Amino acid sequence: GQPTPPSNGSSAAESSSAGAAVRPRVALVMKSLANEFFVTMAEGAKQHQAAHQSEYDLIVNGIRNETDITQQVALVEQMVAQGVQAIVIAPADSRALVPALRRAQQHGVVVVNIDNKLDEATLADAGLRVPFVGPDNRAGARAVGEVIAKRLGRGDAVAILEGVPTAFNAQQRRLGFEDAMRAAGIRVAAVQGAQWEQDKANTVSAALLREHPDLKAILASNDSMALGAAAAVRQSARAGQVLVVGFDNIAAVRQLLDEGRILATADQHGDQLAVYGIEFALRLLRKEAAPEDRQTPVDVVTAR
Amino acid sequence: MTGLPKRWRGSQPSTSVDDRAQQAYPGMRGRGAIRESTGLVLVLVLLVALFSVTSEHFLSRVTFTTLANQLPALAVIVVGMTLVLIAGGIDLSVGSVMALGAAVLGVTLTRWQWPVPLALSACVGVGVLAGLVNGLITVRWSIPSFIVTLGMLEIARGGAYVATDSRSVFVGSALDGVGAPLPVLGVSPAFLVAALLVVAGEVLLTRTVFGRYLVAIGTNREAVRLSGIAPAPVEVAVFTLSGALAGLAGIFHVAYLESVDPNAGIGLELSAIAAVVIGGTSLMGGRGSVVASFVGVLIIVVLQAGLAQIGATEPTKRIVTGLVIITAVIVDAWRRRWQKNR
Amino acid sequence: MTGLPKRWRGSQPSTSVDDRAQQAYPGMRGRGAIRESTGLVLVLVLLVALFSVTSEHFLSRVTFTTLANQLPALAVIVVGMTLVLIAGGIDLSVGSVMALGAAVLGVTLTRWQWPVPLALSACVGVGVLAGLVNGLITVRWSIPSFIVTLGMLEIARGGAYVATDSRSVFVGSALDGVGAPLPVLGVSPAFLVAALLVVAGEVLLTRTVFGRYLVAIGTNREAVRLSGIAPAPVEVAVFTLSGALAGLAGIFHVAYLESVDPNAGIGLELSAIAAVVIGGTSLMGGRGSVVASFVGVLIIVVLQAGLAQIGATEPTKRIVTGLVIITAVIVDAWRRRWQKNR
Amino acid sequence: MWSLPDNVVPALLSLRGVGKSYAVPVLTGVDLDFRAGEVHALMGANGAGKSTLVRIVCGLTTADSGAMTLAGHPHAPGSRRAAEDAGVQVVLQELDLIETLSVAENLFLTRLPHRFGLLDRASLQARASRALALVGLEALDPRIPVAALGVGQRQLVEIAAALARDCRVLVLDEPTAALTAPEVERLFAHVRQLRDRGIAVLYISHRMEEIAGLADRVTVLRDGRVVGHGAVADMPRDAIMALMTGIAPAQALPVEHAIGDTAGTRAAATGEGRLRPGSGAQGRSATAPVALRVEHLRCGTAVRDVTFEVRRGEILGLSGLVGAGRTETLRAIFGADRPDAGHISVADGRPLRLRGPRDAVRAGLGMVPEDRQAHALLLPQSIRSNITLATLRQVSRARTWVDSALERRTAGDMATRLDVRGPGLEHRAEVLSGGNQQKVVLARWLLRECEVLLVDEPTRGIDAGATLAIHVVLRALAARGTALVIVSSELEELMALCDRIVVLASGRVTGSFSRGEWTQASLMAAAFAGPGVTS
Ligand SMILES: Nc1ncnc2c1ncn2[C@@H]1O[C@H](COP(=O)(O)OP(=O)(O)OP(=O)(O)O)[C@@H](O)[C@H]1O
Ligand SMILES: Nc1ncnc2c1ncn2[C@@H]1O[C@H](COP(=O)(O)OP(=O)(O)OP(=O)(O)O)[C@@H](O)[C@H]1O
Ligand SMILES: O[C@@H]1[C@H](O)[C@H](O)CO[C@H]1O
Ligand SMILES: [Mg+2]
Ligand SMILES: [Mg+2]
Repeated sequence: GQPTPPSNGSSAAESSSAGAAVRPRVALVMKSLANEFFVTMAEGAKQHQAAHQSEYDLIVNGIRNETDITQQVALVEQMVAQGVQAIVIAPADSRALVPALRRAQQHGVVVVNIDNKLDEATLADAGLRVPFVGPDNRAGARAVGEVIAKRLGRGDAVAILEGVPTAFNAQQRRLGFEDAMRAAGIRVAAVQGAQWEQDKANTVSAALLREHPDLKAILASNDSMALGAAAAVRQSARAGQVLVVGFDNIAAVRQLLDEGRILATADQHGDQLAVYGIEFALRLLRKEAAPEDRQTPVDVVTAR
Repeated sequence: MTGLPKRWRGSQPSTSVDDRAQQAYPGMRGRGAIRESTGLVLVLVLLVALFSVTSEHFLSRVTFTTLANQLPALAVIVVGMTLVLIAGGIDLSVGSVMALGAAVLGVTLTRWQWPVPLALSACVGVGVLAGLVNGLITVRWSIPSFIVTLGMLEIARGGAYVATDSRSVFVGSALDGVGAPLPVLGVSPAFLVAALLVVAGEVLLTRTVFGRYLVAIGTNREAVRLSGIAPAPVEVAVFTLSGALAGLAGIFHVAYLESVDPNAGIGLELSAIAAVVIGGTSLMGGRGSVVASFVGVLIIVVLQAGLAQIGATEPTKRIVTGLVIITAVIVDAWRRRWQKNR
Repeated sequence: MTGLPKRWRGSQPSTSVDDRAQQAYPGMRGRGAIRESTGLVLVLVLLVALFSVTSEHFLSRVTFTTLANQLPALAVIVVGMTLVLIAGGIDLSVGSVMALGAAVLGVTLTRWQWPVPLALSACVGVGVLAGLVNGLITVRWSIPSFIVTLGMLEIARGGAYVATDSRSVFVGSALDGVGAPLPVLGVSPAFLVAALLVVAGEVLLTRTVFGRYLVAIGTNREAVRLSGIAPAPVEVAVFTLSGALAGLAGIFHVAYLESVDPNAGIGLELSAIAAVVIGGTSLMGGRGSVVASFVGVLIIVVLQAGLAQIGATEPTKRIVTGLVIITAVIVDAWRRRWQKNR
Repeated sequence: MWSLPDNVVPALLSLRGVGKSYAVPVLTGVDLDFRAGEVHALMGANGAGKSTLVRIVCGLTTADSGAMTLAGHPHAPGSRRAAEDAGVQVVLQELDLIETLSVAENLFLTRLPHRFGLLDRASLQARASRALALVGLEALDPRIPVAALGVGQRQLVEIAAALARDCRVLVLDEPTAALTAPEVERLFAHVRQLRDRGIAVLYISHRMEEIAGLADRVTVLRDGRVVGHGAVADMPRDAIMALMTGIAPAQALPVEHAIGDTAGTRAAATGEGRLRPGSGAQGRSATAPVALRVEHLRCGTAVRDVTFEVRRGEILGLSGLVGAGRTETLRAIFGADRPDAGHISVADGRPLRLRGPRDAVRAGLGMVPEDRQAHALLLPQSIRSNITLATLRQVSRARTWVDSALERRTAGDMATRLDVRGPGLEHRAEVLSGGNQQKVVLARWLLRECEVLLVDEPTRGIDAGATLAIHVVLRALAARGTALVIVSSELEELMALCDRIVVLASGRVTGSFSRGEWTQASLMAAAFAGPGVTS
């Protein structure tokens, strides 16, 4: 339908009877809804919609696990079949989602990319432009890494736990950590993947601790993995001697931060991330904005 | 008759077997298999009805063509899985083999610039190879196919990572001839091929010597062996077939995604086995139907799509999916009993 | 179990009468089961040797105590899985039920501030309940336990998400009495309990009436029924036991990680079944050993730890894991044959 | 009414108007009385309903109509357990032991001795040894799994299980089908003891001579109805035969009437066919070319040194005691087990290299195994597909596409020729009575037209009429030039059927006799001979 003219919520609420027909429907497509980060994101979006009921309808969906790209593509297609006006997506893979999103654009659906940036080259190949609304993961990770660097000396050894390697933000965080370490002259003794998951991170961290008795810190690319690493540190009987950092600032790490078992994490304001994306999509629908990338804030969080 | 002393009077002259040859035997003749799965079809219809009520946009041509274009990969894998299970085996490697096939397809197409037909053959070829290895090891050392194919699950996944360097590969429109919807029909050639293969699978199972051997082996392998039929080649063949179909699924998958995802098909084996078992095929072998498995696929796919369309939360999705899977099988069991008692 | 009609009697790959006489008979005589698994122990020793060579830090007390403290959850789940498989069933829900138990534990401990013993009972209680439902549905409608427990896999996972609001819950040191390593030994009480349960499971299987009924039902359910023993209560009991052990695994998991992860145990059912099958338990029921399954667990855990320790890349990990799983079973098959031909 | 005079002694177990139907009526208005201290034989052709009656009595199925009383109280057991508690013990026709459990555990499955839930192994073993001694298996280690036992030993274990328990009524459904003479004699001695202790024994067998030797009273069933009843002395063999088949002796046809048209059944009515000399091809077979030659065959521990040859058109019997290695010899020849040493050659003298039964079948061999349910039948599949299993390619177009019309016709013809009785070609093989299942397996191999057919216990559990029918079939096969090797635990059967009998003991040949040379005594002597003795 025709996008409604710009309004600041109150006026649209009055024309709700007619509004039902013209109220745009926005689909939020995320990664694993089993990950706290996205649960927070979904809640932020739902609250926003509740406060702006007259402006848009919201359908929230996620996939079963971080790597089920097929299901995410299927979700995009179903949302197009549904006839939504906009899709706000946190892609599970930076390349594989591009064709489905192109098809969506071809159907006139407005697409906004949040959280994990789509691959520039692939977008160019497919000949489409998708605005990215999200943080600079590399900078965020570098900032977290710098907290660690201050506590360590030159030549100390650290290990990095990587997320799903096909995700752009996973790659960026790894690079950010490496930047910080290089700058401080700290040695990265090992980089291993743990798929963003707590269990895997635990097994891998336990092994790293055994293999590298000189390890001074573990830099986890998200907090789920940081939790797994912290447990491994405790079990290794080197508690207090090995520092851990994470990324996301989920509720579960707060106490660990206070106890000093996790030194720092990055808050990328997950609850607002989708909201930024949705607001941007609505503005695009109303033709108020041009499809450009928008950077959102990341803040380092340490013990209170 | 009445003149005879009582003790001489038999009941009905007992009939010899062939007099009653007309009685139906499930799954062997005609559309038996399809008639058998009416309970499942009922569940499917109920699901569609339910989602049509809860979401105003569900009951539309677009929804169904979208679904049709999503399911070919799962559908062909399920054809192979049905046959393997009927023969008393199991193939856990299908998801990984699909990913490996897809990876090979992606690499040969984009990096090595092979012509499309050659790349497609390589993809299926990899599936054939994986299936052959599954079959040969299973048969040669008579170890459970569960273990062999679990090993292959890991190995093929590793292979897919190696081939793609653990990165997704963008393929573009090279395979649009397979995956893009056809103008008037709205469904893709992949769907048509998958539908054809479901029918072919059912024909293979019920009308060919090979299919009958599969059923026989799954029922009593030793009896088959002692009848002078070597079960091993049949078993190797069915694993190879399953591998080939997983490779084909790789093509469909790439055509659909326009890119290669080395993580594709994780956990697909469970969905496939679930579809087959919902369709009434026995995990112990000896009994089953390809068409009924396909109905199982439809139930799973419609359920997923419907839940996404109404925007159900993740916990709701999980719980509803669980309940529907169990209910479908209970309804089917009821229907069979009801039909038997008529 | 029910509804997984036991393959007809001929199904056991029947060798000559003579071969059959030679087959060692696990579980009737002495430490038969343990002697049976020497092939596997060999594989385990080889693995340890290999990793000791490739990594200078592998062969150390620390490695073994950390491994010992990682495995209790998997080990107790495997005890239940072994018994269920021997009885001819399967339990796919263990991973999710573990997560659900953990979720309940986390919520009752942190949000509702229940005393620890009560929270622990709630965790196991949830497992018992899930297992009971699995058993009752399987038996009541005689539908395959594969389907019922697959449904439960989804439902319990959904439940875990609901209970935790899909968030990890940090529990802290409340369960250190379970999970923290003991001063001198270096291993946690959880490990000791798990080890005890493995032994208890083997005793249950080989020395109790219940265990013998499990074997009998898994071998020939119909014959058991004909002999006047009702299989249903035994089956319900074994599923309930498996659920209870999954609940217990939830405790171990939380105690070890000090936090509740609603995603815990995804795919755990496959690892558990793999360990059991590596240990030589038949997926068709009727044959198996809890101790051998535990050796299977050790193989899997050592392999994972060793690969991580040498810093293997993900593809390498996958491929090596696959090869080791297959090789372990082949070696075991060889050993049996070799022993037989002596 | 025939049943009235029996009321002198009150019945322990009575059936009144018992009826049962599956697809068709299987039992109709059966009235029967079993008295304490009597062995009551139940006779009837395959499929007459004997086992169904047994299942009703022991609580495995319920009758559709009628009632039973046990010692004056209503007897309506809801399960086998209930029947056992009421004092009814039964040995079922089909072997139903749990292969993975030990002999001891099988013997006492429903009452395993335990203390606080833990098995009392010592007491279990002691009791098991005592039970096994009852059937002459005192040498058997009760701790070995049943999977290690042969059919004969399994049968004995099942009998031991029933004998070891106290009961008022003992039901034996074809307990001797897999046993040889010495075991049968031991069993009978025990049954007589039980009878003298006042137990009512219901005994089912197709072996006429056993009935005469053991039973006090005979009831004949035909098509689910009681058609005759009386003291065994008043029921001569001919009369029983006539009752079973429903054909008066005068109507009988000559025995040798080709394979088809239920000749055997009719021949049975004459009661004579059984004792007629063997194949008409006797003269020919002595000079006919050798069809199968076995030299110094060794396989496992059961077959140590076996040498013999069979000519085209010859019927060779393999005799011996349970465990002598007859079954294993057949399996080794057929490639079912891999022989350790020895030579096997067929018609043209070429040595056979068998990698498995498929090679054997390609070389013109066929084998009807001893345990039909475990090793031959696809129980849940149709009778039709069971019959055509070995010849599926021959009823297919281009050896690939099964021609279902042709398949049905082929299977139907063969079923008619062998007079397979049951609900219909498309029904599951498992609903057939034991004898008819055996015919289905034979039908499979008849279709295959082998040059050498190995038959293990061809008539185990088959009624007298069908036995004759099968004998006629086997003779006709021989007459057409097929070489037959037959293993049977019934000497009488071998003596009636064979041109030559080779006796095995402990896996070695201990005697070889041509027709006319043998006597029952000489065959038994060879069977008991120690290894190495040859005649
Ligand atoms: N579950 C069943 N369903 C259908 N028909 C059955 C079933 N059980 C038995 N029958 C039929 O009932 C008839 C009687 O079978 P039963 O086993 O009682 O015969 P029997 O007298 O014991 O024969 P045999 O001497 O061969 O053992 C047979 O025709 C058989 O096919
Ligand atoms: N004590 C024992 N322990 C293990 N196996 C035994 C034992 N006694 C006998 N057997 C096996 O069981 C077989 C006996 O089989 P079964 O009872 O079927 O005899 P059968 O088949 O009638 O005789 P045959 O072997 O002559 O055909 C023996 O050949 C042997 O292989
Ligand atoms: O940014 C998010 C979070 O860090 C999450 O933990 C994993 O997926 C990423 O995309
Ligand atoms: Mg019978
Ligand atoms: Mg024998």
